[in-house]
Amino acid sequence: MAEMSIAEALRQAIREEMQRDPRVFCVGEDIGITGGFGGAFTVTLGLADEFGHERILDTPISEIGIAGLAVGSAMAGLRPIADVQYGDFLFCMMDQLANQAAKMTYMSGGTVKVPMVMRAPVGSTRRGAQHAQSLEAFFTHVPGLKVVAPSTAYDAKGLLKSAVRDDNPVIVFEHKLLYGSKGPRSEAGSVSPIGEVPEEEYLVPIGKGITRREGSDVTIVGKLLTVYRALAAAEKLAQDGIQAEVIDPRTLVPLDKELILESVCKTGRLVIVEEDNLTGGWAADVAAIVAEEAFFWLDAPIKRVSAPDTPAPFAPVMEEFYVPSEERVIEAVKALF
Amino acid sequence: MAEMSIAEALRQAIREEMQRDPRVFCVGEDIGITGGFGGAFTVTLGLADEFGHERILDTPISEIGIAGLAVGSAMAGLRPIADVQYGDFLFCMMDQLANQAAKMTYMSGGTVKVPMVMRAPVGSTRRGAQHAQSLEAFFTHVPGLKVVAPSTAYDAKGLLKSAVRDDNPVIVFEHKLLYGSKGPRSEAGSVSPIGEVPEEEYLVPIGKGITRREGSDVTIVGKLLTVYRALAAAEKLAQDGIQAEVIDPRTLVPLDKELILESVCKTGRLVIVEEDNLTGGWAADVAAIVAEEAFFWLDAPIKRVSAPDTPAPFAPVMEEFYVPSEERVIEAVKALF
Amino acid sequence: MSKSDVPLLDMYRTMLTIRRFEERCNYLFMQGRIPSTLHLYIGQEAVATGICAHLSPEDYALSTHRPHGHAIAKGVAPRAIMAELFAKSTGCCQAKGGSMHVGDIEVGMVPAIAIVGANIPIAAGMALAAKRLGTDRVAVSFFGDGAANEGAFHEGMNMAAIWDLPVVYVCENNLYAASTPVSVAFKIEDIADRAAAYGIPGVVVDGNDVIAVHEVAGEAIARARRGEGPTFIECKTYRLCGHSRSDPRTYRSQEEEAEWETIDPIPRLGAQLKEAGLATDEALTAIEGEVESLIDEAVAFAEESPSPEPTDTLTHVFYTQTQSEEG
Amino acid sequence: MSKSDVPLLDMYRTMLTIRRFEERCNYLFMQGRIPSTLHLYIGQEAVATGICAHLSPEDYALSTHRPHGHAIAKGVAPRAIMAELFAKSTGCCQAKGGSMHVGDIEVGMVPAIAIVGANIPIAAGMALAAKRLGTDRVAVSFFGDGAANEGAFHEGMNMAAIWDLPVVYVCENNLYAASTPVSVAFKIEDIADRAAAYGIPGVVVDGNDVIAVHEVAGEAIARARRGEGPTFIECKTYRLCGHSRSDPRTYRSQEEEAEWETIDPIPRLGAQLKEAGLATDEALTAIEGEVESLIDEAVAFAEESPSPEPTDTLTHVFYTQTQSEEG
Ligand SMILES: Cc1ncc(C[n+]2csc(CCOP(=O)(O)OP(=O)(O)O)c2C)c(N)n1
Ligand SMILES: Cc1ncc(C[n+]2csc(CCOP(=O)(O)OP(=O)(O)O)c2C)c(N)n1
Ligand SMILES: [Mg+2]
Ligand SMILES: [Mg+2]
Repeated sequence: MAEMSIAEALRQAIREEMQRDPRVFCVGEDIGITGGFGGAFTVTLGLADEFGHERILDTPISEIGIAGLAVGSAMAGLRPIADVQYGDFLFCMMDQLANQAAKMTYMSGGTVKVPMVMRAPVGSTRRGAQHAQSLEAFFTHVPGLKVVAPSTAYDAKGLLKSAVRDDNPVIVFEHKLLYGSKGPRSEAGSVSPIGEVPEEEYLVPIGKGITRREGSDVTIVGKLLTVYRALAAAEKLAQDGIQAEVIDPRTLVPLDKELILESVCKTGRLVIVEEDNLTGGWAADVAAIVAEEAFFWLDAPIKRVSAPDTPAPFAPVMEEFYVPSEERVIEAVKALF
Repeated sequence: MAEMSIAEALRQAIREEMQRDPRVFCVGEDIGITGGFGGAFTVTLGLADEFGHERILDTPISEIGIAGLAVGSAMAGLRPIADVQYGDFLFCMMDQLANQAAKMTYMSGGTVKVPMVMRAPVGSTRRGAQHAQSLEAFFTHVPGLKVVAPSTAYDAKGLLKSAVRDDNPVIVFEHKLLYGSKGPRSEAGSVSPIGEVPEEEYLVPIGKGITRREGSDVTIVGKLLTVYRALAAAEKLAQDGIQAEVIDPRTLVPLDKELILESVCKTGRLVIVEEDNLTGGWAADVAAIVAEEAFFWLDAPIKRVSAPDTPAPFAPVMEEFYVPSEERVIEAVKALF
Repeated sequence: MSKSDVPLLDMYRTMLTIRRFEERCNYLFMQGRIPSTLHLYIGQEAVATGICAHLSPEDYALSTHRPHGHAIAKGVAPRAIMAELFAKSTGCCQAKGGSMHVGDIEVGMVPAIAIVGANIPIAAGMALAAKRLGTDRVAVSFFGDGAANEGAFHEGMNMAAIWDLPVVYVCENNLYAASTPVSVAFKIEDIADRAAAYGIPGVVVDGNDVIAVHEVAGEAIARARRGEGPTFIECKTYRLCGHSRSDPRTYRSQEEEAEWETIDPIPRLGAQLKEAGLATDEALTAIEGEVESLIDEAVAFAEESPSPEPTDTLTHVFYTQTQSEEG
Repeated sequence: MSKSDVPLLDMYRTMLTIRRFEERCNYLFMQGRIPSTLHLYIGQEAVATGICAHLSPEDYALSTHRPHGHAIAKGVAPRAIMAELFAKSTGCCQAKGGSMHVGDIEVGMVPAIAIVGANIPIAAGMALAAKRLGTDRVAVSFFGDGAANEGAFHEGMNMAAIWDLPVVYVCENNLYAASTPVSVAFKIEDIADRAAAYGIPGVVVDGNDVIAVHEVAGEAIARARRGEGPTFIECKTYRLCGHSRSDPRTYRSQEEEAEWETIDPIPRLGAQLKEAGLATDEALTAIEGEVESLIDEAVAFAEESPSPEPTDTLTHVFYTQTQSEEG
């Protein structure tokens, strides 16, 4: 086992897949320039030295172009790993993702495939409203896209490798405070989990969630950063005699809803924690599924702990209010008893 | 009272607002060309004769440009009513709507306003996956945007007028099968409600829902086309002794959630019907709100009747399967008893 | 390529096939036997035909909301297109796509993309793959004058240019985007002048002259195959029909239409063929007859084919290996 | 405008204010007293200064992720910018915006837009309003070389062109978009050549020469005010600092940096002023002193100002009449 950050794990995944399959390549802004950044959060740092600039392809600032290039090259036999510097810029390429990548296989009657990966960093990090959003719900709502959201180094590596091998477009959401990158790109308030990653090759299958902590009294579902908020809350709650089960779905589409439903059937209570805005967030969908499929097992209302319905504010004191805190999770859970 | 279609009601609203306020203008593709279509669904037909081509401004095919023009002109003192020919093209202008229009007031600390309207036709009408989507959930999830979805001529006129007068960006979703436009633009399968509209001026306030049918046994929430599916289902259900209350929120943001909650507290059962895809749809949010705030009044699981998680298929037989039918609503309701 | 290598009779047949196919579609549509809407290519056949004459099934063509002509010229079976329009399971997209998405990747015709301009960066991507995989494939992106004002046009063209990708951009300037004349949407005369913004060659050609189109296309495609990068070809042409469905075309004058009728590309090539002694009236009539039978057969096939099941809606959201051979 | 009308000393003061303001920001940032990230404008001051010297508070300026220089040149109070960077309630955006969104609509500085290229169609919209409302206001859109490859650039420029809108597009070509050199992103030499694609004039100017910038800006703005439409101005310049935060700048050579240091616009204007006898060393030193006090005062103001309350997060999502006077 090697210890590494999520940024390192993602880099390893890319390296291994590029070594394995010559069709795999990376495309994005500032990802491979010599002497440059290796992408906005260092994930591709050094890879151009190893694979050359043709396979770590630096682009103009052209998000429609990047996504379109990914769609086209995927249809014609390559396996692109594209990225945006901040998830917020996905809106600039939304047509290519939602109307083209997601629908091509369907519109062609299943004859055309689009095996592409789009990586996008999300989360609020004191840069103001246009560099802060959690975009997951916009993409879980587009049939034809798969969506993953790893919160550990192990999952980041295993899921990205699976994404590259998948024959469908996969959006990979990465949280800026979880990269754990050192040096110039480390973020204030970073959680930076360092995790164990096996030496030998492995994949994490798309579509399988994981129980991060077992408990019998309440189910807390989190993703990305909020997995850590949920785990911290669970520890505190345990001191008050409440045993929380913490579930990290890891993949959002297709969702491992059985894992969530089974847990709720056991605990009878559900709190969903996400950094995204409340209205229309991914948490709403989890709540709706449970309210339909596990209704008779519920002992209490379903609670969502989300960001309020505001753009992300700049000031750190407001950002702390905006991003769901451990305290808000604890409060929500306690309100159910 | 005059009888008219939704297309006519929208046209009247635009005409009256343009007469009232010289700052109001329309901008979009093919909206005012002499001898042309009056927009994709005739809503602006004839208005250029009345107001001139400067105020019914035909644009190149440039959705980013249209939205950007709307944002900028709104910030600088005009009141644009912009449109897209099909809601699906909103993805092409998503950055301007979600990152610029929605966030400008917030980012400026409340000092800048963006009083713009964006009209978008939605709904599946046998044109295939790129001209069929229901986009509401993508925009109800963006804080800073208001979202309305009128289903009658009365509401269409009154809400559009309120939208034009609102100091914030308002997205107006219109359903293609409800326009009721005659002649070349009428649609196969059109519901085309003709409604009464008062002679005198009136507004429908943004944020107020309406109960379309009273009932005591189950609450059915619909919007746009599915209001009609819900009403038809309710009539049939009444024959079986089930009295359904049908609620049309009319505005999606800000949502009149009290109306829904009160109804559910009365009936104890909730079915939400929408044409959009199941996962991450607007219905999920309604379900989540009720599962949190009216949990103890619920006697049965919350059901969503939505399109499946697929792009819209072309063939009419598949489209009929895709768009929620009266039968599916009836089935969902009956499953709750 | 010397003049004698120009496949004039084949091109005549292709243009006629497109024309008769669409006339039949229009008739069937008016009769209510085809659902939805149609964007016909009538009048522009020389463009698809002159360009695709250079392409093999290995090459890619990308199209728009108006794709029937490109699909036929690129080699998609007319019966498969017709069955798609009839919403039958045997359609080239199994009735999932419809008129605006016809295609068949087996012959290099990408299911058409109905978002104006969106195929332009995708074509760059396909060309990138062609290059990286060491093939000599090219990608041809067809789009309208209207598409040249989309952001996707700008970003895609620039990428194709900076990496010298083997792609040919074919702008079919038919003077209108729906009802909007080019003079409303552009301050420049020739859209081909935009090529200079990306540092690539831009060419204007008479899009109603299939021989001229064929010639400039030959150069552009050869250039692409040689690895010298993209070319922008603007074909000046005209649709001799409405934009879609029952468009009354009241935004343009009958004089203008009549003028363009006189240079309808199909009779024009017919006359040239006869003048050059390359075909007799009888030969052309014989082609006409063959084309008619082909269309009859396509319609019969479409009519006899089964409709999909309602639950077929649920398939093909994701690609599964078994749907098609793959390594 | 005759040479003597050129406000050279004012421009010197403005450039110096921007420079000293940002040097101080950088220092405070390194000390951890300013959160987040900063994109500094050091080296490019002549552009914002030369252009904004022509603008009144009624005119609009639109900026990017790198907005401090534009904001100062357009007349936003340095203390309000500094307070924003310190995340204080007295900040020009009440600490809602941060470094990338500074602005003050009261002086025509639109809160900056950090999505590259996005301000370009918005500027067209503001210019449209200026025209329709019968004012002689102009809108100036500042953006980088990188932005010229965004779809928003293309669509916005074309709209401004076809409607002859009173807008000036100022492309600050500082040779890099983050780490990416223009040679990677463009096949053409001068970005100004893209103006031809829209049928508008394109001008290249030495962006480190405030007098030259001022001159071409004067013409472009006068043209816009006369109703003759937009001009595209490409200013060749260089940022004498990293892209953001602690960028080690290892993607460019020290020789290149050193060369550009020699034409730093501020000492360059200083020397010209002295040469022309328009200022003495003492006068320039006096300006330096005044500027320092201004910055000191701004920092003091920012430090003393209160932080927002956590729940202030919830305000300003929607505009309410009472927040500002309106008719
Ligand atoms: C992004 C986008 N905007 C608008 C439309 C609606 N639309 C379909 S065809 C068309 C006109 C296209 O004009 P042009 O590109 O010149 O092609 P033509 O129809 O003339 O072949 C428009 C506006 C669309 N399909 N996609
Ligand atoms: C749409 C979009 N894509 C990417 C970014 C990330 N980004 C911020 S600044 C920058 C480089 C901008 O280069 P340029 O336009 O030349 O401006 P400069 O930084 O040189 O002033 C990039 C890529 C962004 N903010 N917006
Ligand atoms: Mg056209
Ligand atoms: Mg730059």
